[in-house]
Amino acid sequence: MSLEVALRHKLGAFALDIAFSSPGGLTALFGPSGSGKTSVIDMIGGLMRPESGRISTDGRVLVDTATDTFLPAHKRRIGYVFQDARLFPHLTVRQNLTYGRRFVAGAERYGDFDETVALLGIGHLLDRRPAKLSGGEKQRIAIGRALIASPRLILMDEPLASLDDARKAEIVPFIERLRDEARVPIVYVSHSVAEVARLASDIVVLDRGRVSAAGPARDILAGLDLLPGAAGDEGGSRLLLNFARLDAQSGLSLFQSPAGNWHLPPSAHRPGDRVTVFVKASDILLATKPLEGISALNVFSGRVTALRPTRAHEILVDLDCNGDLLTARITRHSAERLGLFEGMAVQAIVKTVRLKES
Amino acid sequence: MSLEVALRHKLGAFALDIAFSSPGGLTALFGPSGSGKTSVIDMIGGLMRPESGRISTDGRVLVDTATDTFLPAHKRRIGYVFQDARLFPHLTVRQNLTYGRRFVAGAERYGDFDETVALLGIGHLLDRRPAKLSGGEKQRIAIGRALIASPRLILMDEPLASLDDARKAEIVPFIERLRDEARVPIVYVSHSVAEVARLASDIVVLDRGRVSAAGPARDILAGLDLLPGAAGDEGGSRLLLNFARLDAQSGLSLFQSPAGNWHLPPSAHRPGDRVTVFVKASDILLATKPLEGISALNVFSGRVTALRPTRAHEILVDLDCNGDLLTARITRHSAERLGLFEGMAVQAIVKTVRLKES
Amino acid sequence: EPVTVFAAASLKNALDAINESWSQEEGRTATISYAGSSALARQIEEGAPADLFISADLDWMAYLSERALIDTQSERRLLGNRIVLVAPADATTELSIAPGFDLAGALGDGRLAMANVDAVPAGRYGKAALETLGVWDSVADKVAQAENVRAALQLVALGEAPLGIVYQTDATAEPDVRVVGTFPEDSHDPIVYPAALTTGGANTDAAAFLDYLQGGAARAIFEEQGFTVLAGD
Amino acid sequence: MEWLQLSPDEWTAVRLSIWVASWATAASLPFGILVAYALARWSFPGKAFLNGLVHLPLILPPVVTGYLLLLAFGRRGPLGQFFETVFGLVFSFRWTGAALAGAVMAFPLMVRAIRLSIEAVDPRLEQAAGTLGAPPAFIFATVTLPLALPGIIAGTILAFAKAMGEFGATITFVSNIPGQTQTLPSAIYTFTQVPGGDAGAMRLTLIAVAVAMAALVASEILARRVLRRMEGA
Amino acid sequence: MEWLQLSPDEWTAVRLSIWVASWATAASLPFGILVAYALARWSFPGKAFLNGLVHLPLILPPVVTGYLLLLAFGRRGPLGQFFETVFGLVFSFRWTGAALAGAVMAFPLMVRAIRLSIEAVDPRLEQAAGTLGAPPAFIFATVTLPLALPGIIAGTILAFAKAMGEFGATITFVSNIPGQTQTLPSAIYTFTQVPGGDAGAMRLTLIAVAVAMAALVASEILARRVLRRMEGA
Ligand SMILES: Nc1ncnc2c1ncn2[C@@H]1O[C@H](COP(=O)(O)OP(=O)(O)OP(=O)(O)O)[C@@H](O)[C@H]1O
Ligand SMILES: Nc1ncnc2c1ncn2[C@@H]1O[C@H](COP(=O)(O)OP(=O)(O)OP(=O)(O)O)[C@@H](O)[C@H]1O
Ligand SMILES: [Mg+2]
Ligand SMILES: [Mg+2]
Repeated sequence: MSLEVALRHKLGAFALDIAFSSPGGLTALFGPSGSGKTSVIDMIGGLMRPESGRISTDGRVLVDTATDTFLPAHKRRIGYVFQDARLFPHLTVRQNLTYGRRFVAGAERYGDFDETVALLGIGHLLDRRPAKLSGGEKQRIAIGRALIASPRLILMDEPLASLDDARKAEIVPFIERLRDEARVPIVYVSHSVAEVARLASDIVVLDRGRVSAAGPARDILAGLDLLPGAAGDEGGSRLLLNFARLDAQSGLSLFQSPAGNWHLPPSAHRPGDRVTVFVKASDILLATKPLEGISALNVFSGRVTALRPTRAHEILVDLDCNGDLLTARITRHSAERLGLFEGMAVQAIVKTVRLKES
Repeated sequence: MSLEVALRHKLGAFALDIAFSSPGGLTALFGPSGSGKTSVIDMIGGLMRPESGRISTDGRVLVDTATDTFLPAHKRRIGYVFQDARLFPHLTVRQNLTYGRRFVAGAERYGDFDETVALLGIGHLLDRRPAKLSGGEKQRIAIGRALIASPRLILMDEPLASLDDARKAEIVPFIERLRDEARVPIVYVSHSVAEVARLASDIVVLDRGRVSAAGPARDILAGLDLLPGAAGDEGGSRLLLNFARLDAQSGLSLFQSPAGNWHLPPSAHRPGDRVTVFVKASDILLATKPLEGISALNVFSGRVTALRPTRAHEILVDLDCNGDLLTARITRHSAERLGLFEGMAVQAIVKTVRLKES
Repeated sequence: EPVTVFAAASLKNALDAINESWSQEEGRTATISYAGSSALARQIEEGAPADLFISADLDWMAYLSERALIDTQSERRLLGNRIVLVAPADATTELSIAPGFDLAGALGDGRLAMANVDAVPAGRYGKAALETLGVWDSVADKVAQAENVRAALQLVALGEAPLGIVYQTDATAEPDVRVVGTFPEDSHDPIVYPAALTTGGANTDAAAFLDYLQGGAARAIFEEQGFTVLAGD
Repeated sequence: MEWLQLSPDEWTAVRLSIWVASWATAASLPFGILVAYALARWSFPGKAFLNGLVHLPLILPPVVTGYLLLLAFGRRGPLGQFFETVFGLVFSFRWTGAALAGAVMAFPLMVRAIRLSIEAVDPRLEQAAGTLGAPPAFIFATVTLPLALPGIIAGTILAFAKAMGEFGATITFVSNIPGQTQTLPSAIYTFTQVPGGDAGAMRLTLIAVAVAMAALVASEILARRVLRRMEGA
Repeated sequence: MEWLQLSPDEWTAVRLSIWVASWATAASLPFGILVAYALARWSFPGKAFLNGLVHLPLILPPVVTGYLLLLAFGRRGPLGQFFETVFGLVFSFRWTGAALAGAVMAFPLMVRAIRLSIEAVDPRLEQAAGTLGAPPAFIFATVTLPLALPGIIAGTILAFAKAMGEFGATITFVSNIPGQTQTLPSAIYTFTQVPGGDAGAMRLTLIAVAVAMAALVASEILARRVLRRMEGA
């Protein structure tokens, strides 16, 4: 389930020179507008031919300019969700959705029609044609069309950009399931760090046609400064939690990790289930002594392992809470006021309502 | 600078029945995918003719089906940023940008070409044609094209959806300036509560073709439950602050409001400047007694004015901090643990890094 | 001012040569517009700037004379022609044209190429001759009617049709066909090319050209092309 | 309205014309689509030549086209012999030949219209179909073709109308045999060549116009329906 | 190559043909665009009728079209008199008439091609131009027209090629007067009507083909350049 990409290509004045490999899971391509994200997945998808380079999945070579290999798009079994939906205007929504299905042997099908339709909330549109659908409706159908074709590699180009938060919140878990259960590698282009943080197992950061950072999501998200511009605001840490129980009294889900006990919004799990949470660095409040009478339910004792200055007025504080590694972002002013130093014992405090499972 | 809209229209099985008025400024149309947002601004822009209804700005009637009035699009002086960019493929970027300029008398021009181009970061694209631009590049040009035409009413349909956070952060202040300085009313469609919260002076919430809530942004954002679905996560309060000084030592901007002193990321202001900040309900931590040794710099004393249960496990806590009204969202469990009641004195705590001017 | 002549297209070779010698001898020229007689007649009717009309048959001349568009004084029967039965040059068909001759048998399942038998003069003459000889009914179903007599000739020359009826003038000039026989002159109306000045024509040289056409130089050229010269001094 | 009544021969010509034009259109449509697609989407050596060849019948005088057809597809022509021995298909003096002539003459119009509408199909939709696993032929049949349908309909009907009106090449190639190759235009032509034939020509012209108009209107309605379907609901 | 040498008259015919076809195309282009736009984007009573009228020359035998033109635009025809008195424009038996005939015959081809490409222009781009303040005529000139340019080029060249090749209507309407109305196809026709004219016909045909092909190739290159410009850089 791996993907290896190495590409060089010139597009007018724009030069693309990219190499990364992904061990499977969901690889996010992240970078500012015009950095080459769409071009890269066009080449993975077989819509563009790189001037030189090689792309392979699980040893299957899709392109290799050295041996003049070029597998045409329709033999790649990719599901491509385009930045513009590109629905077939002459077909009904239903026909659009099932278009790719016939090319997949029954045994290899995994994108169930009814389930996908229900999830995307497009059941009432099945007999319409795309022209007069709203922007978000089109995009949902484009997602469905790619998934129902049960591809072996999924390419998604900002699939959620035109969806409202509620709809996003419904679809994101679906993409997670796809990543985890169907074991289909996904290459996911997004501007949204929140999405990337939640979904990505690996992140490739592009900048003006080059890879400026690449690696497991955990590392990239923690190395916040690597993310360009305002995206840094969204960085944080990802932790693995064990489900303990649904607390009858508070109505909250209780989890455990080396750091201690976690309170999260309610969710259906069985004891022992493991989930990940993403804790935004800017959501962590630090305190130098135990606090009382505060509304926040998640308080962990830890030790400062590093102080990393970031923008002019801010600083990143790496914490080790009994083995769980967290990063907090606070003002330098606060850090000075609190007299933080490496090795100092502190409390990390997070509000329950700011936490979400992923 | 007002806009009055009252419309009824049927689109297949979808029925639109909308009425709202806006006193000018930026009116956000907010609602889930397929709720009719694009249809409404199409009618304001003159691209669709409502079956019945009336639209007027400042008393100038754009449509009135009762008197069979219909001002064609090109006489409305609107700037429409479409959900799909709709650039002219045969014209260069420069020609696209200046297309509407010739129809505006010199005296009425306000959208400066060079400034707009610089702001949108599209200077290097001016001589290219749209076909091979990236998605975000196209959208930036579409924004520029509408603004350079110096319209008297701006319609924007998810203008920032395909832009990365860094670019968004650059463009948002520009839209704010437009709203505040050029005094051009803007109707702004967006899914993003963060954007709406920052930009909107008024909000109209649409749901399945009807207005489910409408009014000044302050009221709508505070009445979080009115916002559909997950959008509620993004609700909060807006406050007016007076700039005091840039603190040399901490590097932070200091502001004042009735509630007390605020620390915000550094910014260029003159003493006495007034800015608004949007404080997300989920960013406020409550404490029943004064705290010490915490990293958060903004701590305000206030009184609970109302406790409003929202989703199963959460509660909204309205606070009056010496006249400033804030709303916090915490778990019910915390509220019970802290024994909150109406009239109780509490501390509201917000991290500086979670605050942004708007 | 050159004289404008409207002439049947089949006269092109002869008239071009005569025009050249006329201009060499007299220093005057004619501009000649060649087309089908029907088109030319209709154009004269609609006010075409023709000074002289030379038709391939009498009917279209009569059509104009009824409408007083030609100077009947000047009308004369200029040329005559014969119709012949032709076969491809490499064919061995032997047939003598006589009343009741076995044309149908000679055709076998082939076609008899003729110009349009209702509309085109060569076709009409051919049909009349076959009727006179009493064989029309037996071959009527086997006739392939071409747009004009040249096209009929072409069908025979290419071997598409084993036999065809065309003008002698065409047949003698075409190496790919062989004349099988000539139709008796009394088996059809006389084949006549009439000429006349138009009433609308103002060019005084037109009469001179008409005269020249009947002169010795013209006669030699016409006869070289296979025409019978009917009018002359 | 009595003068509108048709003789049996004329009825035959009307029926034959429709038959011939229908075959000409139907049989050339697949080739038309293929050639249009090749011209629109491929680049290959000789493309300019192919394009020129397709347009040739438009440029050449129809009589020349007919003559070339005669040379190639006649009884002794190389292609004519090929089709006769291989497929048992004879063109000369048959309605099949008339259909061939109509098809050749109409081909440039058909190809142009189809090519324009194939060029207007967004290639990114074809790409999208490719990523869904569809092989090129399937993409062509399910994406390109349906999206080009309005142009294909336009091209087909244009070709039909042209084939209905075709005359010069047809009569040169297969002559004018009532009941077999005498199409409506040939019959009209015959009338125009004789004095007094105007009424007959007018009558048949009206019929030709009526038939072609009916086809045109039908195509408009069809194309609009196709378009409306694509625009949504 | 000696047989390829042209006589002065033939040179005149070549020049005249190009001149006439250029005028026919240029003068009908604005009307072609207007009619195509009306058919593509408006709905009005009589639209089907207009559409039929435009296609009429395609359906009618050219001889009939030519005859109708003669009746309407001849010296005595109502339209002919109108144009003469109002604009001082005379068609009958002038090159202007040949241009008119060519334009009429080529009009359906021109309109079809332009219409198809106007229909392919995304109306949402026109809407976008409207929101920027552009009045309809400006939108048409700056958005619709440039986007339809490939089709307009195709239609124009198609019309030019057709006008170059037009013969039946031209010779019927304005006759075949050397130096005035004798176009290349008329000259070719004349050659086919006399024995021994084949070489001459062939020679002129090659020239006609060469000119039209040059135009076609030029249009292809032009259209491709326009398309490439739109695709980007
Ligand atoms: N011509 C039509 N016929 C039938 N239904 C239509 C038509 N036009 C629009 N609709 C429907 O009307 C609804 C509103 O569409 P609209 O584009 O206004 O939504 P929107 O709020 O802009 O959505 P999005 O956020 O996804 O862009 C959609 O459900 C759409 O499918
Ligand atoms: N054919 C071309 N000629 C010249 N430049 C090109 C061409 N195609 C793409 N580009 C440029 O290459 C760059 C990368 O484009 P790409 O679409 O891959 O960006 P992206 O990262 O997907 O951006 P976005 O987030 O805005 O969609 C852009 O600056 C674009 O303008
Ligand atoms: Mg992109
Ligand atoms: Mg919309």
